[in-house]
Parts: sequence; structure tokens; C-alpha cells
Amino acid sequence: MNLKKKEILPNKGSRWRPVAVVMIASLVGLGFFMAKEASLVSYMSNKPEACVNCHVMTPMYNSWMHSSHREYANCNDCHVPHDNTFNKYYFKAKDGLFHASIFTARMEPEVMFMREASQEVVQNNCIRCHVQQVTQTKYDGWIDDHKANRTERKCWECHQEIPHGTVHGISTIRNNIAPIPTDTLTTVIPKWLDNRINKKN
Amino acid sequence: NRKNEAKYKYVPQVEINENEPRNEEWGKNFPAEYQSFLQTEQGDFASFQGGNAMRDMLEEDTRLAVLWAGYGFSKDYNQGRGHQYAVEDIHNSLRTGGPKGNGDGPMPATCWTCKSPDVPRLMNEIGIAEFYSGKWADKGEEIVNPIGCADCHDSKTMKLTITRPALVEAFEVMGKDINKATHQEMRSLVCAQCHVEYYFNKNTPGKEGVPYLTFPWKDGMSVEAMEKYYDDMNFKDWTHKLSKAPMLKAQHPGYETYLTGVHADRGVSCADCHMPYKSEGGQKFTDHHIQSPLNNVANSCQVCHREEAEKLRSNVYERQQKAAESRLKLEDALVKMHVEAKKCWDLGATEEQMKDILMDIRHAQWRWDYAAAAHGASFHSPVETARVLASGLDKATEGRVKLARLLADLGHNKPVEMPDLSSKEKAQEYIGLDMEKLTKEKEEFKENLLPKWLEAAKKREATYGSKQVSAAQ
Amino acid sequence: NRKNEAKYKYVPQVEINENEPRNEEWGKNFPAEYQSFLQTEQGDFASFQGGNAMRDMLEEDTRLAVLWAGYGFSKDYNQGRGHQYAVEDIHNSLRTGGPKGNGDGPMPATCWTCKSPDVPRLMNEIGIAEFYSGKWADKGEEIVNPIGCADCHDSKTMKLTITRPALVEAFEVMGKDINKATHQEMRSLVCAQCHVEYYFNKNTPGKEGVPYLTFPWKDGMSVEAMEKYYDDMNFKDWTHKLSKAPMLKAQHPGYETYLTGVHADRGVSCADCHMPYKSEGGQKFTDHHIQSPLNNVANSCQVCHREEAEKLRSNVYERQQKAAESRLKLEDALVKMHVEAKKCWDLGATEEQMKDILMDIRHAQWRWDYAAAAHGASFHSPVETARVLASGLDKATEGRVKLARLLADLGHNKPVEMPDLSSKEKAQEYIGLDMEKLTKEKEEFKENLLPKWLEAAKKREATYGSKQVSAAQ
Ligand code: HEC
Ligand code: HEC
Ligand code: HEC
Ligand code: HEC
Ligand code: HEC
Ligand code: HEC
Ligand code: HEC
Ligand code: HEC
Ligand code: HEC
Ligand code: HEC
Ligand code: HEC
Ligand code: HEC
Ligand code: HEC
Ligand code: HEC
Ligand SMILES: [Ca+2]
Ligand SMILES: [Ca+2]
Repeated sequence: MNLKKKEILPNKGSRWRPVAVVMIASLVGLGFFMAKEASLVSYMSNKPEACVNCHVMTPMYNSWMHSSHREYANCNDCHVPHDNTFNKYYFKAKDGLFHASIFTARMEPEVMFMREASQEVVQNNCIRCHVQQVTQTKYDGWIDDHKANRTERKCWECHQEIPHGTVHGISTIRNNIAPIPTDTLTTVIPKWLDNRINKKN
Repeated sequence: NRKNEAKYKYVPQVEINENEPRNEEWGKNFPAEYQSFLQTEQGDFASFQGGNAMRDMLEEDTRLAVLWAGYGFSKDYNQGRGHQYAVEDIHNSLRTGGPKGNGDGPMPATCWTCKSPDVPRLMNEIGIAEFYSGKWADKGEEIVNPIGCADCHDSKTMKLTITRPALVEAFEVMGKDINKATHQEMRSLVCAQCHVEYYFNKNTPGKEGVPYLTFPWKDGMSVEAMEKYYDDMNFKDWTHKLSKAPMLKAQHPGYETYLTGVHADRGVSCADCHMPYKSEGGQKFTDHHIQSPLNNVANSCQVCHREEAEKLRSNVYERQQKAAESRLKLEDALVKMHVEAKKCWDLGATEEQMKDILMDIRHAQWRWDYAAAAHGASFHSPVETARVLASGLDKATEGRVKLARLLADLGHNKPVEMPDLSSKEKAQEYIGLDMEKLTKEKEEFKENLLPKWLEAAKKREATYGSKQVSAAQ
Repeated sequence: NRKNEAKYKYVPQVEINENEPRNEEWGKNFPAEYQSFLQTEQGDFASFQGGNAMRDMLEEDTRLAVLWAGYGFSKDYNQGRGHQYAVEDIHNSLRTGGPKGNGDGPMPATCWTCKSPDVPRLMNEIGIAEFYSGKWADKGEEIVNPIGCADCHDSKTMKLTITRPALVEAFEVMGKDINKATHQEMRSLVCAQCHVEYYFNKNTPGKEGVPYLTFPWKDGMSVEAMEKYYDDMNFKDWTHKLSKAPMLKAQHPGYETYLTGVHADRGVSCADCHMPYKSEGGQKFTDHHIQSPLNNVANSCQVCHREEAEKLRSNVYERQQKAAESRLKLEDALVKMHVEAKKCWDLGATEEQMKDILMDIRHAQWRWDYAAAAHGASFHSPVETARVLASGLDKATEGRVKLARLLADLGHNKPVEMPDLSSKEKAQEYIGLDMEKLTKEKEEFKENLLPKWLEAAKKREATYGSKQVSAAQ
């Protein structure tokens, strides 16, 4: 404790002290500002809207929004490990930093692919939810090699439409518009109507 | 931040003004949505009880004329068609009569509210209460574009938006803030601007005398809550021509009934079924061909249900058939009640003797209409629809027993003779409609006044122009 | 081959004979299933309208006594409890009266059919028609084991099997072969042996005079089809004590109504919800604790539905509440009809005048009972249940109007005074039941005859023995 304090703040009497205080305060402030600007807190949540804070995720959001899995699984249900809590946040942080750096560097490709680590995560999550169907022996009989397929191939090699549809790429959703709740600055009532309704007669 | 910068990937062709009413203009920027939207012009799909074909409801079910005797709907009532027809159909409907000019005709200007993106434009220009004021004919030349982009979208951000004050006000009255709606809720709320029960309130504080469009949701959206709302304020839409009952009309409470169904319970929105995703040329977009999902089971239902299209279709039909069965029983009872009540009056019944009976008729028919008027309700919420119909049948039992007793008192202790309802014409004649006159007036309107409206509108819109976006941008 | 070898993982402890009625014996080989099966003894769960607790239906809804005046159910009627109680409850029910020995008592032997695995045993020993012949008391000492393994399982293969002739015969009459049933269908058909509407046919060709257990499915399983079936053969279960209407009793048409619901449509079986899989000590087995799934939402519903248990439970309650609302309205109308009809008779109405009215009463109450008697129907098939109730309300309207007219003819043109139904006792007194006498007779039966039955059964079963399987096998 003492040691840390010493390292960070100059001695009480030092004339550097006020300067340091101001500098630290601004750094913290800047941090908060950046966090807010990047909606950092929302990444802690499971809300799909969080991913859409980044516009390149909007196509995935929109296709998921139109998929059967919307009713059952949000982004993190598939894309984040669910084996233990530590792994979950570790993976999230790692992934988040990766996404953010690519994004900030404007290096996002037109058509993205999951990296191998992500694929494994998703595959495991498919199985996590569908373990009953996947282990159902009734498919063994009539789908050739289903057992091998189920264990050695990616689920979405067959179930291609799950959940982003069969058409991929960040421009493949025409007029791709971000959903409302991520941007709380706008309301759903246009200004003219708000004025009209609230105009006191 | 970068998000805001990059909001639009598309290359806009034109700049779209706030409340731009011309769908073609929007279509220049969003051709896929526009093209699909144009398809609501199709009229070749008929399902068991829906679809986009022209279906004369009074012809299909002649009892309706009796139920609505003395009210506009007995003149003309068709199944809703595609959004593209909204303006054409209100022009053609005998309900709007044959106005000869400003200030003429049976209907108020409020009737335009749900028919066109010219509405938000005009409301913005002249004011809301001013929009609702006056006759339907007064605003004929202002409103020409059928339901379109500006009804549901913000022109700057393309986000979904609410442009109809009635919905905003109804939320306020319920103590809710519509701005807090989630994205998924918005995908139903844009529809709830129009597909809801409404009435014209002439006593809105500060707007007295104006037929102000109001959704009766203060006490809730159930059939009982709205009934209570109207009863408490002694409201009636009209006095029935035969029974003299103080009647209520339920207009398409689509959103209200949808909310009570299992799909709404699971967060499925109107747009999920009526505006599914579609792929064309390697691109996905929202299909703006709003229609019966039964004409598009693959993209709508089958996203969530893996059953065969035929099975899903028959699921829908089965629910509709079961509702129709109960509905028709209630209709039969209602016809009898109106005719029996008329007989009572003819035999000299007093107001006092009729009072309770007339309230039974009012309540029974209100329940029938609540269940019947939203054509989708028997699928959107089959259990609630059935409950409402059963409660209507119960009211009818009460009323008919009272009628039987009163008729006996008045010396007529036997079945009352029922009118011949074997055709729409006979039914309309029975309730005393002069259809020839109504049709002729409408023809004259279409020959004389309507062309003038369209002419004037064309001139006005020519002044709007179209602002090309410079290629450099 | 290895597959067949591996069919039975278990090490059988005893050899089980064909039609072995003692569940404990089976339990030695299948302890997990047996242990869970024993749990149907529990009586501590009550849901909105179901559960395994003892619920006196006549107490909960006193109208029932009036509806069943002159018939056994007005004496005593409880919610079904766990299978373990099947024999105890039929002993205790006032419906079976207080027989003093063979040949005595109100009920036929047929009543035992759905209560015990002793039934297939005895049928095998003496013959089917012979089983159905005679009084309930005649077979009292033969039937002691509550519903169990031998009712649903083949003792050699443990496959599901049909042990009740009535179901097999009903399939034959419908031109179907029950042996063609799929495995998934069998998971419902074993229940359909008992959870179905039935009647005692005394005119079965070749078995005249025997109250032969029959399912009225020849024309179909809908409420209309069965009604027609009974009408065509002029069948009645009893004559109503007040109205003198020729009544029908619908007993738990659980399978019939289930078939009309969306779960059956999607191939979900009774066992999927009422006997879900369960794991214990790494072993997966079918939970034989058959009960309300609401006491076990996690293993039953949530296998297919991801919603929270509370939401699923409230989905069920909402459907049940809506059905109950319409059902009670119909009950009120039925009470009125019986009492009004009685008034007509009292005022000197003729058979001719009453004929149509009595048929309306018969049909309205049949529809009510069809919808009400299968306690699960309002969830298993909410839409069909609602349709049936609405059609009952419609029949009631017709009947009540005719009654009002007839009463006016007979000089009573005003509401008929209704009985005080504020308690079960008052309702039973009104319909003229001497409850004290009935209760006393039952007490005597339980003191004198019943112990003798149990004694005799014990002796008989002691002769069955238990064949240990040699460890080497
Ligand atoms: C049901 C599981 C599931 C859910 C929920 C889900 N995804 Fe995916 N996601 C996948 C699968 C599977 C793929 C790989 C698709 C392929 O390669 O065909 C994928 C691919 C992606 C990709 C790579 C680009 C592409 O189109 O292949 C991104 C980015 C992505 N998902 C983001 C998201 C976001 C953001 C959400 C939430 C809005 C989300 N996902 C929800 C399963 C899911
Ligand atoms: C800061 C903007 C941003 C946010 C927020 C964001 N992403 Fe991404 N994401 C990207 C970019 C950029 C890429 C492309 C990386 C590449 O393929 O080079 C990407 C790629 C992906 C991929 C495919 C690559 C891989 O990692 O396998 C997945 C899956 C994914 N994102 C899921 C998510 C999920 C789930 C969330 C929300 C928890 C999310 N993203 C939030 C910017 C973002
Ligand atoms: C959070 C749990 C969850 C995850 C993760 C998940 N699913 Fe599902 N999935 C569901 C549920 C719940 C359903 C709907 C219930 C049903 O039909 O059995 C479903 C339905 C399906 C269906 C049938 C419906 C359809 O739309 O075709 C397929 C196929 C499927 N999932 C494949 C996948 C694949 C492939 C993945 C991984 C990419 C995946 N699921 C990940 C929960 C999940
Ligand atoms: C070689 C192709 C293939 C692979 C790989 C595959 N499946 Fe399947 N799967 C099928 C087919 C074919 C069906 C049966 C047809 C159907 O119901 O659509 C099926 C059925 C299913 C269903 C639907 C079951 C039902 O009852 O409707 C689910 C869920 C599912 N698979 C999940 C998975 C998951 C999770 C994986 C990965 C572990 C996977 N599948 C791997 C081909 C595949
Ligand atoms: C789960 C899917 C689903 C949802 C959600 C849904 N609908 Fe429907 N809707 C249908 C089906 C199916 C029909 C029956 C169409 C027919 O009979 O041809 C229908 C019928 C209609 C009709 C009558 C159309 C016609 O052709 O007769 C209207 C209007 C309608 N719906 C509007 C709405 C509105 C507004 C909402 C939301 C408040 C909504 N629907 C939500 C599936 C849905
Ligand atoms: C709150 C919105 C709203 C208002 C106000 C409204 N309508 Fe409509 N109108 C609708 C909707 C929604 C439909 C489609 C109903 C359906 O599903 O059939 C419709 C359908 C119609 C149709 C075509 C079908 C038919 O009935 O022949 C006509 C004509 C029409 N309305 C005329 C009128 C008139 C006249 C008024 C004023 C008395 C009016 N509308 C007021 C929403 C509204
Ligand atoms: C501005 C008012 C308005 C809005 C907003 C609106 N509707 Fe309509 N809708 C109408 C009117 C009016 C009609 C009847 C048009 C006619 O018959 O001329 C109609 C007709 C329909 C029909 C019948 C079409 C057919 O082919 O059978 C459906 C389905 C429908 N609307 C669904 C929706 C859905 C879903 C939404 C929201 C995504 C929506 N509507 C939004 C006013 C509206
Ligand atoms: C009745 C309401 C309604 C009308 C009218 C309407 N839209 Fe939409 N629109 C929607 C809904 C709902 C969505 C889906 C929004 C979402 O999920 O975020 C949508 C989405 C869009 C999108 C986003 C991209 C996509 O395809 O998902 C564009 C662009 C669009 N509409 C353009 C138009 C244009 C152009 C018109 C007029 C020709 C129009 N809309 C008329 C309701 C409407
Ligand atoms: C976005 C998902 C989604 C879409 C689209 C959808 N459904 Fe459903 N449907 C559901 C869910 C969720 C349930 C509730 C049952 C459950 O929890 O599995 C349901 C329930 C049902 C039921 C049983 C309820 C009842 O009334 O008995 C039927 C039938 C049905 N859907 C038919 C359809 C049809 C037909 C369509 C297309 C017009 C459709 N659904 C579109 C998700 C959907
Ligand atoms: C989809 C699930 C499901 C299926 C399939 C199903 N049931 Fe049920 N059943 C329920 C639920 C939920 C209840 C209501 C329990 C309550 O009210 O506590 C119920 C109630 C019952 C009851 C009344 C029990 C009580 O505690 O009141 C009986 C008896 C019953 N079911 C038998 C059957 C039979 C026989 C079948 C097949 C022919 C069947 N069920 C199929 C879910 C199901
Ligand atoms: C076709 C099969 C079948 C026949 C025959 C049958 N029962 Fe039942 N019994 C049942 C079923 C199933 C239940 C459970 C009903 C429920 O869900 O409450 C039941 C419940 C009972 C109960 C317990 C609940 C109560 O009502 O108090 C008694 C007692 C009873 N039956 C007596 C009888 C008598 C007496 C007869 C002869 C008149 C008879 N049973 C004939 C199938 C049958
Ligand atoms: C041999 C006849 C018979 C068979 C077979 C049978 N039942 Fe029953 N069931 C009864 C009787 C009788 C009762 C009422 C027992 C009582 O109340 O004493 C009953 C009661 C019930 C109850 C109410 C228990 C409670 O705790 O609320 C349920 C649920 C039920 N049965 C479901 C089923 C299902 C599911 C099957 C098939 C897997 C089935 N039954 C097979 C005769 C049978
Ligand atoms: C009311 C009908 C019924 C009764 C009574 C009944 N069972 Fe079952 N039993 C079933 C059903 C249904 C299954 C599931 C069969 C399937 O899916 O193949 C089953 C499955 C089994 C299985 C197969 C293994 C498993 O757990 O899935 C065994 C062993 C078994 N029962 C033993 C018993 C024993 C022992 C008793 C008496 C204590 C008994 N059963 C009473 C209906 C019944
Ligand atoms: C074996 C699978 C399965 C089980 C177990 C199951 N369901 Fe369902 N349920 C379905 C299917 C399939 C549908 C039809 C909708 C669809 O196609 O998605 C459905 C529909 C429903 C609906 C909508 C129908 C309606 O009446 O409105 C409700 C509510 C529902 N289930 C509740 C339950 C409850 C509560 C339980 C447990 C007592 C249960 N389900 C058990 C598969 C199941
Ligand atoms: Ca209204
Ligand atoms: Ca019966």
C-alpha cells in the first residue's frame, strides 16, 4: 500500500504534487470519457445491443434479429465460452481488445470469418444447448455418418443458415441500420410531432 | 465517434426531407425496400379468410348489414388490401359518401389519419387538431400518397419512428413513455399506429368539438376494459336503426389482440411475420411487401417453425375456422336480438322496458366486433378471441331471454319473423338503404371532385422537387 | 448381435410372470422406475386447478350437484389424484355406495376396469365379458393393486403394451389397427386406455345385458361426433332429476381433446410431459412419478421451451383461467335451464312442449362436460376447449329462449327463483340427496366388507410367490 502510494504521488510537500493530482485526475477523466464514448460498460452485459455499438457488428445483429435463435440465444450464448465464469470474461476481454484494435485501425475485412478459437467456442456452445438432439441415436440410422459429422465437422457446415443467414459480409445487409436502443440520443417520436403535441394551446 | 460517421453504407441518390410524402423519392435511395413495397399492389392471393384480393365482406356475410344498420359500415365494407390501396379504397368506399366540395359528406377529416404519409406532413404544417377538424372532403387534395415510408421511418436516420399523435397520446395516458420502447417493440409499434381500435373524441379538453382521434386504452386494452371506458363516458358510435341500441364499433383492434397471444408473449413482432428478411442478389433486406404471411410461409413462419408449409397453413386455418364457427353463432344471435328488439318497439315497448336489453345488445355486439374486426386475431390470439366470443354469447343469452319475456308481455309469445338475408342487396334493402342513390353520388364524386383533388395535388408536389446528392459526397 | 445382447443392461432379480399384478415384484427389477412410481402417493401439490392434493370438486363448485342431480357424481366427485390412489379412491367414493356383499350396490363390475393391473390378470383368467358382468362388489377381493406396471408394460420385453380391450375394440371400430401405432404414439396410447370418454353398452352383440365398456368413437372423437353417436342410438346415462332431460355424462375425454391440440399436432406425447426423463446417479430413466407437469417444469416443459418456469406456468394458468371463465358462464346457464325446466313441469307442461327443450339441455350439458371433465383439456387444447364451450353456450341460448316462451305460456313470465347454492350441503339437499344415509352406508362398508376383501386378496397373492433369477444368468 505504502509503496504504491509513494510511487504515484510525490511527497506531501512537493510542488509537483498539485500538478500530479491534476494530471491523474485528467487521465482518469479521459479514461471515463473514452469508456463512455465506447460504451464500455455495456460490454459487461449479455445484451446483443452491446455488440452493435460497433457498427460492423450491425449486420450480424440484424441477421440474428431475423433468425429463429433470437428467441433462444444472444451473441454471447454462442460466441463466448460458457464452461466457467473466468474463461467467459477472459475470452470476452481478449476478444474485445482484438475487435477494438482491428476496428480502430480500420482493418475490418468485408467478409469476416471466425478465427479458430472462436469457432471452437461456438461449436461447443451449439453442443451445449443441443446436446440432447446431437446425442439422439435416432439420427444415426438415417443420416450417413452423422455421428462422425457431428463430432468432426462444424455444425454450421450443414446448418448454414444458423443464425446469420446464408449470405455473409458486412455489406450484405442492404441499408443496414443500427437498432434503436444503442443510441439513446434519439427518440422514436420526431421532433415536429413532439413539438406539436406539447404545444400549449 | 466512428459509429455515427459510418451510419450509412449506402450511397444516397437524393436528399430526403423531413416528412417527405412521396414514396418514389425514398425509393431512389432504397430501391430494394421500395420495389418490395410496390408489391402490396398485388391482388391475387386469397386465403381462407384473408389475403390481398378484393373481398366484399357484406356479400360474404349478409348478417353484417343488419348488425350495422344505421351506420356507415352497412353501406360498404371490404377486407383490407395492400397498403398501396389505402387512398384508392377510401376514395371508393361508399362510407365516405359523395361529397361535392369542401364541408360536404358524412365523414370527418380524421378518416385520413391512417391512410397516407401526407398526414404527418400536413399535421406538421397546420397542426394536429387543425388536421382533424372539418370534413373528409376538406383535405382531399392534400392526401394522395398511399401508406409509405414517412409513416414509419425517420428521413435522416431511417430508424423506425412514430408519426401518429394518437399512439403517443395513448401511451401517455397509460403512463408509459413510447420513447422507451425497445427495437423489437418498435417493430410492432409502427403498426400499432393504425391497426388498433379507435374512436373520435369530441370532448378532448382544449379541442372541444374536434373529432379527435383517440385510442381507448386508459383502463387497459382488454375487451372489458375498453367497454368500461366507453360505458363510463356514455359514449356511443351510433344508434342502431332497428333495435335503437346505443352501439359501439370496434375497428381492427389488431395490436391489442396480438398482445394477448403467445407470439407476442414470446417477443415475436408484427414485422417478424409480415415483413421477414428476404435475399436478393446476395443481399438481405426487410421485405416491405406487407401481406398475409400465408403467401410467404417460407420466409416468415419457417424461420422459427420447422413444420411443412402446408401444416403451418392448416394450423392457421383451423384456428380461424374454429373462431368463425363461434363468431357466426354470435352473429345469428345478434341479428335475432336486433330484429326482436325492433318488434318490441313496434309492439309499443317503453324505454324503461328496453333499457337493459339495449345494453345487452351493445355489449354482446361490442364483444363480437372486438373479436371479428381484426382479421388476424383468430390466429394472432386464438384463445383470447374465443374467450371474447364466449362472453359475447353469454351476453346474448341474457338479452334474448329478456327479449322473450318482454315479447310475451307485449302479446307476442312466439319466434319473431326474421328478414330474408339471402343476398347483400336484400339485407341492405331490409335496413332501408337506398343503394342506388349512394352509388350514384359516389360516381359523381369520382367524376367531378376527385379529379380536381388529384390535379391540385400534382401541382403542389411539383413544387417539392428532388435534391440530387452530389456524386462527390 | 451385440445390439440385441445389450438390450437389457439391467440384472433381473426376479422373473416376472405375464400379468403380474404386484408392482413391488416389478420394482425388484426396475428400482428406479418403481421408486419414482411410488411417489404418485404424494399429495402436497396444488396448482390453479390441478395437482395431486385431494380437492372436493362439489365443494369448490356447488353448481355441479345441480347439473348431476339424480346421478352418482352429485354424491361425490374429487379431482383425480396420483395413480397409487386409484383403488383406495374407488373404495372411498360415495358413488360406489356401501355394498353389503356380492350382488349389492349401485355400480357394475366394469367400474374396476381402469383402476388396477389386477384387471388384465382377471380378464385373462375369466374372460372379458365375464369381467364386466355383475356388480362392483362381486370383484372387490380380486382387485387390490393400484394402477401399475402390468397396465402398460409387457412383462417379457418391457415394451409398452395395450392391456384394455376397450381401446383395441375402439380402434377396430374406427377401422384402425392399434398394432401399427408408432413408438411415440404408444407413449400416449397407454394413457388412452383410461383417460378417455366411455359408456357402458348393454347391447353389444353377443354380450347383451352386460355393461360392456365402450369408447364412442365410431363417428369420430369430436364433441359433435360423439353426440351424434349417442343421439343416433338413443343412449342416455341418466334422466335428470330436476329437468327430466335424457342426459349424457362425459368422463375425462383427455386423449380425445389432447389430440386436437398443438402439442399432439407436433407429435408431443403424454409421456413427454407427464413422464419426462430424469437422471439419478448418472442413470437416465423415465420418471414414473406421473403428475402435473407444473410440479416439474424443468424436466418437462423446459426440454422444449426455454422460457422461465414462472412464465410457462402462467401460460398454463392463463389458458385455464380463460376456459374457466367461459365454463362457469355455461354452468350458470345450465343450472338455470334445469331449474326453469323443473318449473315448467311443476306448472303442468306436457312432454310435447318439453321435448325440444330437453334436447337443448342434453346437448348443452354434454358440451360443457366434454370441455370440463378432462381436467387437462384447457391447456392440452385451449382453442378446441373454447370452441366446445361456445357451442354449448349457443345451445343454452336456444334452450333458455324456448324455456322463457314456455314459461310465459304457462303463466310464469318472469325469472324463476334459483336455489341457494352457497354450500355443497345446501346444493345436495336441494337435489334431494340424503347424505347422512350415504355416508353411513359407506362407513359400514369400510368396516365390514372392505377388510374381508383385503384379507382374501392377501391370501391369494401369498400363493403367487416370487421366482429369484439365478445369479449366474
Ligand atoms: C446461435 C448461435 C449464434 C448467435 C446467437 C450469434 N452468432 Fe454469430 N456466428 C454464429 C455462427 C455459427 C457463425 C459462423 C457462420 C458461418 O461461418 O457460416 C457466426 C459468425 C459470426 C461472425 C463472423 C461473420 C460471419 O457472418 O460469418 C460475427 C461477426 C458474428 N457471428 C457476430 C455475432 C453477433 C454480433 C451476434 C449477436 C447479435 C451473434 N453473432 C449471434 C453463431 C451465432
Ligand atoms: C469495437 C467494435 C466491435 C464491437 C463492439 C464488437 N466487435 Fe466483433 N468484430 C469487430 C471487427 C472490426 C471484427 C473483424 C475482425 C477480423 O475478422 O479481422 C470483428 C469480428 C468478430 C467476429 C469474427 C472474428 C473472430 O473473433 O472470430 C466475431 C465472432 C465477433 N466479432 C463477435 C462479436 C461479439 C459477440 C460482440 C459483442 C460481445 C462483438 N463482436 C463486438 C468489431 C467489434
Ligand atoms: C443458448 C442455447 C443455444 C445455442 C448456443 C444454440 N442453439 Fe440452436 N436452438 C436453441 C433452441 C432453444 C432452439 C429451438 C428449440 C428447438 O427447436 O429445439 C434451437 C433451434 C435450433 C435448430 C432448429 C431450428 C432452426 O432454426 O433450424 C437448429 C438446426 C439449431 N438450433 C442449430 C444450432 C447450431 C448449429 C448452433 C451453433 C451455431 C446452435 N444451434 C446454438 C438453442 C441454442
Ligand atoms: C453432415 C451434416 C450435419 C452436421 C455436421 C450436423 N448436423 Fe445436425 N442435422 C443434420 C440433418 C440432416 C438433420 C435432420 C434434418 C432436420 O431435422 O433438419 C439434423 C438435425 C439437427 C437438429 C434438429 C433436431 C430436431 O429435432 O429438429 C439440431 C438442433 C441439430 N441437428 C444440431 C446440430 C449440432 C449442434 C451439430 C454440431 C455438433 C450438428 N447438428 C451437426 C445434419 C448435420
Ligand atoms: C406469428 C406470426 C404473426 C404475427 C406476430 C402477426 N401476424 Fe398478422 N397475421 C398472421 C397470419 C398467419 C395471418 C392470417 C393471414 C390470412 O388469413 O391469410 C395474419 C393476418 C393479419 C391481418 C389480416 C390480413 C389479411 O390478409 O386478412 C392483419 C391486418 C395483420 N395480420 C396485422 C398484424 C399486426 C398489426 C401485427 C402486430 C400487432 C401482426 N399482424 C402480428 C401472422 C402474424
Ligand atoms: C386508427 C387508424 C384508422 C382510422 C382513424 C381509420 N382507419 Fe380505415 N383502416 C385502418 C386499417 C388498419 C384498415 C385495414 C383493416 C383490415 O385489416 O381490414 C383500414 C381499412 C379501411 C378501408 C378499406 C377496407 C374497407 O373497409 O372497405 C377503408 C375504405 C377505410 N379504412 C376507410 C376509413 C374511414 C372512412 C375512416 C373514418 C371513419 C377510417 N378508415 C378511419 C385504419 C384506420
Ligand atoms: C398509416 C397506417 C398504417 C400503418 C402504419 C400500417 N398499416 Fe397495415 N393497413 C392500413 C390500412 C389502411 C390497410 C387497408 C388498406 C386497404 O384495404 O385499402 C392496411 C392493410 C394491411 C394488411 C392487409 C394486406 C393484405 O394484403 O391482406 C396487412 C397484413 C397489414 N396492413 C399489416 C401491417 C403491418 C404488419 C404493419 C406494420 C409493419 C402495418 N400494417 C402498418 C394502415 C396501416
Ligand atoms: C408500415 C411500416 C413501414 C413502412 C410503410 C415502410 N417501412 Fe421500411 N421498415 C419497416 C420495418 C418494421 C423495418 C425493419 C426495421 C428493423 O428491424 O430495424 C423497416 C426497414 C427498412 C429499412 C432498413 C433496411 C432493411 O431492409 O431492413 C429501409 C432502408 C426501409 N425500411 C426503407 C423503406 C422505404 C423506402 C419505404 C417506403 C417505400 C418504407 N421503408 C416503408 C417498416 C416500414
Ligand atoms: C420469430 C419466431 C416465430 C415466427 C416468425 C412464427 N412463430 Fe409461431 N411460435 C413461435 C413461438 C416462440 C411460439 C410459442 C410456442 C413456443 O414457445 O415454442 C409459437 C407458437 C405457434 C403456434 C402454437 C400456438 C397456437 O396458437 O396454438 C402455432 C400454431 C404457430 N406458432 C404457427 C405459426 C405460423 C403459421 C407462423 C407464420 C405465419 C408463425 N408461427 C410464425 C415463434 C414464431
Ligand atoms: C405439452 C404437455 C402435455 C401433454 C402432451 C399432455 N399433458 Fe396432461 N397436462 C399438462 C399440464 C400443463 C396440465 C395442467 C396441470 C395442472 O393444472 O396442474 C395437465 C393436466 C393433466 C391432467 C389433470 C392432472 C391434474 O393434476 O389436474 C391429466 C389427467 C392429464 N393432463 C393427462 C394427460 C394425458 C392422458 C395426456 C395424453 C393424452 C396428456 N395429459 C398430455 C401437460 C401436458
Ligand atoms: C375408461 C376408464 C375408466 C372407467 C371405465 C372408470 N374410470 Fe374412474 N377414473 C378414470 C380416470 C382416467 C380417472 C381420473 C380422472 C381425472 O383426471 O380426474 C378416474 C377417476 C376416478 C375416481 C377418483 C376421482 C373422483 O371422481 O372422485 C373415482 C372414485 C372413480 N374414477 C370411480 C369410478 C367408478 C365408480 C367407475 C364406474 C362407474 C369408474 N371410475 C369407471 C378412468 C375410468
Ligand atoms: C389403468 C388406467 C390408467 C392408465 C393406463 C393411466 N391412468 Fe392416469 N389415472 C387413472 C386414474 C383412475 C386416475 C385417478 C386416480 C385417483 O384419483 O384415485 C388417474 C390420474 C392421473 C393423473 C392425476 C395425477 C395427479 O397427481 O394429479 C394424471 C396426471 C394422469 N393420470 C396421467 C396419466 C398418464 C400421462 C398416463 C399414461 C402415461 C396415464 N395417466 C395412464 C387411470 C389411468
Ligand atoms: C401409465 C403407464 C405406465 C405404468 C403404469 C408404468 N409404466 Fe413404465 N413406462 C411407461 C412409459 C410411457 C415408458 C417410456 C417408454 C418409452 O419411451 O419407450 C415407460 C418406460 C419404462 C421402462 C424403460 C426404461 C425407462 O425408464 O425409460 C421401464 C424399465 C419401466 N417403464 C418400468 C416400469 C415399472 C417397474 C412400473 C411399475 C412400477 C411401470 N413401468 C409402470 C408407462 C408406464
Ligand atoms: C416435447 C416438446 C414439448 C414439450 C415437453 C412441451 N412443449 Fe409446449 N410446445 C411444443 C411445440 C412443438 C409447440 C408448438 C409451437 C411450435 O411449433 O413451436 C408448443 C406450444 C406451446 C405453447 C403455445 C400453444 C398455446 O396453447 O398457445 C405453450 C403455451 C406451451 N407449448 C407450453 C408448454 C408447457 C407449459 C409445457 C409443459 C407442461 C410444454 N409446453 C411442454 C413442444 C413441447
Ligand atoms: Ca371504435
Ligand atoms: Ca360417458
